[in-house]
Amino acid sequence: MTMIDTPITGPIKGPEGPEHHPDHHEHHAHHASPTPIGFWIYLMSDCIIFGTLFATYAVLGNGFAGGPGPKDLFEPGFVFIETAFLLFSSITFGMGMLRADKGDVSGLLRWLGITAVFGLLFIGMELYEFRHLIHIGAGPDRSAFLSSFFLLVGTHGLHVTFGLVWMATLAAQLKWKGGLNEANSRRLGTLSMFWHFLDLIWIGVFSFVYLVRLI
Amino acid sequence: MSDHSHSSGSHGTFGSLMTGFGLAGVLTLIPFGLVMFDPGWSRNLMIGLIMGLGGLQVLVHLVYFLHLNSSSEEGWTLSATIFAIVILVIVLAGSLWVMHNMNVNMMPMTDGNMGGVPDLPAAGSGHGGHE
Amino acid sequence: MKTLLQTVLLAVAAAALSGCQFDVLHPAGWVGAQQRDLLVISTLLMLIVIIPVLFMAVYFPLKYRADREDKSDYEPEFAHSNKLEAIVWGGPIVIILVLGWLTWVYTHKLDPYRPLDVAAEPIEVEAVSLDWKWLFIYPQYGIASVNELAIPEGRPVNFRLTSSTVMNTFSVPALGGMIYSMAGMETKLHLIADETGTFAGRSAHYSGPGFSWMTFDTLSMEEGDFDAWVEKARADGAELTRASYLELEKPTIAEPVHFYASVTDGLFDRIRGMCVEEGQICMDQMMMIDEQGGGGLDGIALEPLFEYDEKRAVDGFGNLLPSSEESAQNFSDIDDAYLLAMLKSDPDLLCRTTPEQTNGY
Amino acid sequence: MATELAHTSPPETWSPIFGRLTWDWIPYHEPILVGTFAAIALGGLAVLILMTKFRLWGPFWHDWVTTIDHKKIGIMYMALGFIMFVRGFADAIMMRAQQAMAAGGAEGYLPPHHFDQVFTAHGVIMIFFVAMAFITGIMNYVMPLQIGARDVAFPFLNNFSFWMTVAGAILVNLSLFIGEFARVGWLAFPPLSGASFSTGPGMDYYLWSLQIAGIGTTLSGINMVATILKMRAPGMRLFDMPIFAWTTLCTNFLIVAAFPVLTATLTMLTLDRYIGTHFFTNDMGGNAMMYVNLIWIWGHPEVYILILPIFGVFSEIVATFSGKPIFGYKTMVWATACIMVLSFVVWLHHFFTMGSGASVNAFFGITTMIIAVPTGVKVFNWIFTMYKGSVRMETPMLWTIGFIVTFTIGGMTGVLLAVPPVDFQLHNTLFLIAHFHNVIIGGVVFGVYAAVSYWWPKAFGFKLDDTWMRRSFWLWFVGFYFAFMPLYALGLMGVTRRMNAYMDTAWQIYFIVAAFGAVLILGGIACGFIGGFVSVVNRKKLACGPDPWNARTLDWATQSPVAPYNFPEDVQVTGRDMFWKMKEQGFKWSGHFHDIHMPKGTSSGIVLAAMATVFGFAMIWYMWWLAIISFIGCVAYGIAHTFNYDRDFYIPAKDVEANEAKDALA
Repeated sequence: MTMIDTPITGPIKGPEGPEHHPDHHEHHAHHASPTPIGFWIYLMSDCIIFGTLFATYAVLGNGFAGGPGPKDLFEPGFVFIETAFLLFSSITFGMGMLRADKGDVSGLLRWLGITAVFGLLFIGMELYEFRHLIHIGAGPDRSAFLSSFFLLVGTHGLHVTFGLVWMATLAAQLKWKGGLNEANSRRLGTLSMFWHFLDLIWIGVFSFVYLVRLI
Repeated sequence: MSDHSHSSGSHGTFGSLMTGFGLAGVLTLIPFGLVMFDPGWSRNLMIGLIMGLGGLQVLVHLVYFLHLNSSSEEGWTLSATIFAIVILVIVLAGSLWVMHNMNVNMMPMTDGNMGGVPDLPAAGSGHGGHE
Repeated sequence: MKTLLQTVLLAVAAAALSGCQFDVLHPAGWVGAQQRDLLVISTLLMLIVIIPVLFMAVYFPLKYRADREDKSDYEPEFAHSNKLEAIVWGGPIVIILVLGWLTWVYTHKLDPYRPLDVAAEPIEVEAVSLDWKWLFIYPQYGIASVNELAIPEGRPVNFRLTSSTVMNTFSVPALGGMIYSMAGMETKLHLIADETGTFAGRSAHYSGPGFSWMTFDTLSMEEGDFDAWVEKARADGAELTRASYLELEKPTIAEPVHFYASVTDGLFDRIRGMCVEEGQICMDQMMMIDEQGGGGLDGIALEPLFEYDEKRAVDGFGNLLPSSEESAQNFSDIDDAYLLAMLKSDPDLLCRTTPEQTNGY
Repeated sequence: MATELAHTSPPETWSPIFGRLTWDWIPYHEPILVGTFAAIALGGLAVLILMTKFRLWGPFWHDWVTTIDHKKIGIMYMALGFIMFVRGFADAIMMRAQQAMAAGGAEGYLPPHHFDQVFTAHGVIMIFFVAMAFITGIMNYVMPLQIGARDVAFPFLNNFSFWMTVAGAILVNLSLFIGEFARVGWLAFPPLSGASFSTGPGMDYYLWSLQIAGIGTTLSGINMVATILKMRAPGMRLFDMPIFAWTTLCTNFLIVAAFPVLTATLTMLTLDRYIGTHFFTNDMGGNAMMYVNLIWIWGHPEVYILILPIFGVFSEIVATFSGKPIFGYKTMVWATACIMVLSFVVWLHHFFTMGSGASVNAFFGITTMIIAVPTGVKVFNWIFTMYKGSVRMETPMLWTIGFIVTFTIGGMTGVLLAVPPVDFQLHNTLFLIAHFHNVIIGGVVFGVYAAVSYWWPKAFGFKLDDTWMRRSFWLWFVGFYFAFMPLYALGLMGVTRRMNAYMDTAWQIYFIVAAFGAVLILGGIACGFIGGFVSVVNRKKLACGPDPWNARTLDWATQSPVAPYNFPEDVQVTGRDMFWKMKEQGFKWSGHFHDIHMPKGTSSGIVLAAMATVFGFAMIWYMWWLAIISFIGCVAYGIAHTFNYDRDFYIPAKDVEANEAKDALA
């Protein structure tokens, strides 16, 4: 063990001075906010949920039980438009973040609105596809392939829906609860991560669930 | 380990956003184009291309949209991501390997074809577990 | 307290000495003996580390206790030693290397799927775990028995196993090894009895309310006795047809031993394929269709041909529940669609699955 | 011909309001359950009366239920763990009694329908609501103190995680008196756990309680990882952290990586049961082996999630009571990290006998053995920490020696089971049961007792009664060997687990000895509780200062019991075993205290968890209207919660000063 040659108590870094206002500081003034890394770790664990569903789709994806397979059910053009909507929504969210960096709340809200529209279009298309499949009898109870398809794509859709609810909530908070204050900025940052993450998962979905099975 | 102060530029710039958009767009168009306008290449090549381009696009998203780099949060985001990828690979590859092996051993058809798309009709390729 | 402890200890010692019931340690077959040897070798290998560890774990706290008289050997800063750490990592690594090598060799040698290298002619047994009993079919003799397994001593036994509903594990510890039996799937096991005797067999995987009684006696016999046992089955037994199998399949607990004098050809394959019932498509056929890319949109209506579990639902006490759907009636409705789907597949498949073949083997 | 099936389950009916819940599902004809219910109801009533009489409801609500203080949440986790431990142990005693009786045609006193629920509940409760609650509690209490933090990274989330765990525990216990629990074994393999072969609500209780508790566990994992990464005291590098903080970090990485797999897997099983999907059915392309594969991908890391923090506990204890730093600190850290990663590549060893090929089996067998190396290194390091030390045999140390001996034996039988051909003989036998109790009791349970007796003075300011705690140890230790050595023997006879009755009367004596061991353990548990009670009564006499064990890490630099703000000022960390250095330097707080910024308590956690409980109950009983309302309620309340921006307050510097002065006087 080394000898101790540095003082043990460092400079006191607790909250101090009149300029310190509770609303603008984290619980622990000397630490950077743990939220970004915490949320990132949440995203990683969510990623593993999706990984499990992908693995299930990979293993059970050929269990058609004499029913229809991907080529009978999937339409690449349709998936392409869905993909485009989601990618656009990622870009528009990015535009909103650039506005936020400039402190422009109304610009941010405008871009969030456009993002939400793309998100809703995506969800609408997905619901349409599900309704159609169930209508022709190719619902999740028809075969293991369809079970794993519905679960994987549906879980992604649920995440997007949740993201939309979050976006609406945050928009309300930005408008009426202090604009881009510390808490709202932090939430905007995490929502941005969440939204881009969903686009990232969708890359796996359109490649692995749809395209590869259509060759 | 050094302390990094985060500039407000952690959300990227317009330029980086558009670069990401352009790359992501191209990497989306190619696989869809491959499937919709079949160039008649071999199946394995097509699968490899689609998955490879998908992987590439994941990287594009991580870098340009999620701003993943080795310095954010003292490198912990990157470490956490690598850990998650390792676990994902284990779960995916491990499950496929284990399940393939068990299906080969146990399913009535001896050449179970897990994880991919059915091959061309495997005429008489062993049905039933009789030996 | 002390006398009570002594009594118990004596009882344990007495029980342990009556060694013959330790089936795993005194197996009656080659496979079990090999597994026992491996168990003993591994234990001894590990004891090389374990014994010093146990000794040090008790000796050090006594030797270095705080109230010892001579504390000159107390080194409050001693927390690192390259030499010790090399031993600490090296010792276990060497042992695990040896053990890993043994594992690799023995796992391949004792793979349950691997037929035994014995000159004698093997006896084939098709074992089915039912709710909650075992059915053993002897294809070479055309007989079957329930909850009793007879095998001739010294001849390898090749098991093919499947299950009618839930997972079970076939286990005869005196012979060695166990393996799961699962519906719609087939596992294999190769055992041999080197001694005559009666050995306990059972399901080793919990499978529902009748699980505890899912036992059977394994009778290892001289060749002549075995022939007599076969004759007895032929004389006492009923016929095992698809219809009587479906009767037998219904859940019962503690089913007594009984025999079947004849067995419909290919019954085991149908059990494994979950298609004993009329109008069901077998698993192998289904997998064929799926390998061609499925049955297409027309195949959607074929659903009842593949349904199995719902008709076998049981309640918490093991009673069969009335099934909600009548599949046979649906079957006639979709007969044409079925044929259509089959026609889309290749001719090889078609000739295997004409309606006659689906309805009668 | 065969035995008549005497009983039937209540008929499946459904009404719009009560779903499938009918009077038939209330087990008023089962004397054991009625008796239990009466005892719990009377006990509960007594508690209610006493709390009202002493006006404890207010403090209970403000100081405990709504608290976001990691220390109080940690203590509540421990309380939950001990309550559920009593329940789980009652199940264990029932099983031991049944198996000691039901030999040679005797039926015992538990019919299969009941017995099968008992062993399932025992496993589920002991793993998810006892062991998990204990380790989460210890990590919650100790880790932030060890890294010199004021609280965890997300204090509200911590409160929410706890109450979600409680929600799961409540659902499991409700199944005792309303309906039934699952009869499938603790991992619920389909097809047995599927819609056709597990009808009734038992399996649904299993699924919803684990899902709801699982949310809590995952969030708590994220929380603690973020805490360690971001909240360390100034100057503390990762390699300055105590070993326990390291094991906490690795454990929570494992939680974050493994629990999502459980969530996804149970979701699939839920869908199979509720909407007729075909993930794990026999028919329609489903594959039950996939469930077994996935559940063990979670299940094996889970074992290490339980044991790693306990390794940390023993590392702290052995260093403190040997008067030396832990031997081979870096080796210890790397061994932990190795175990963390390796635990993800061994899962197949739980189903060698399912029929994988020889190469797959051998691969997973060998990876399993490789884990024994870092684990063995840890054992050596503990031993060498005592070597040339000054070992004080206080109770925590007693548990530690008991642990090293017991765990080593359990580790050895574990490696045996990792050899596939040996496992072919011993899989699912009582040998396996003996093995994992050998590591879980010898490891986790001994570790929890050690941790409680070690950190109790920190939490409450007085030591535990030495005599009773020593009694508890010896009864546990001896009881363990009596209870589980016979099971090893039975396993070598090929006796299978989960048997309600058996014909071979030669086995009975072993089961009787095992039951006797269980009674000794019961004595150990009783002594522990008596010890706790006696200590509380004699707390004045047992009172101790902030550092009763002459410990080495920062958690002991605080007051005992720890003030809400943990440390009156930031500690500048300069190396390992920081508190030891501080003592060597004659450290004193500066005395110039400042206002301390703290998060406020909130009732949101318990409200959300209460609604989640209602949602789970409604789903179990198919009360769709209630499920919809409670789900919408959860979402709406969650959103409303985010509109509350008033979440913090300051502890004035003069309060801190007064508090610290009081400590100096005492």
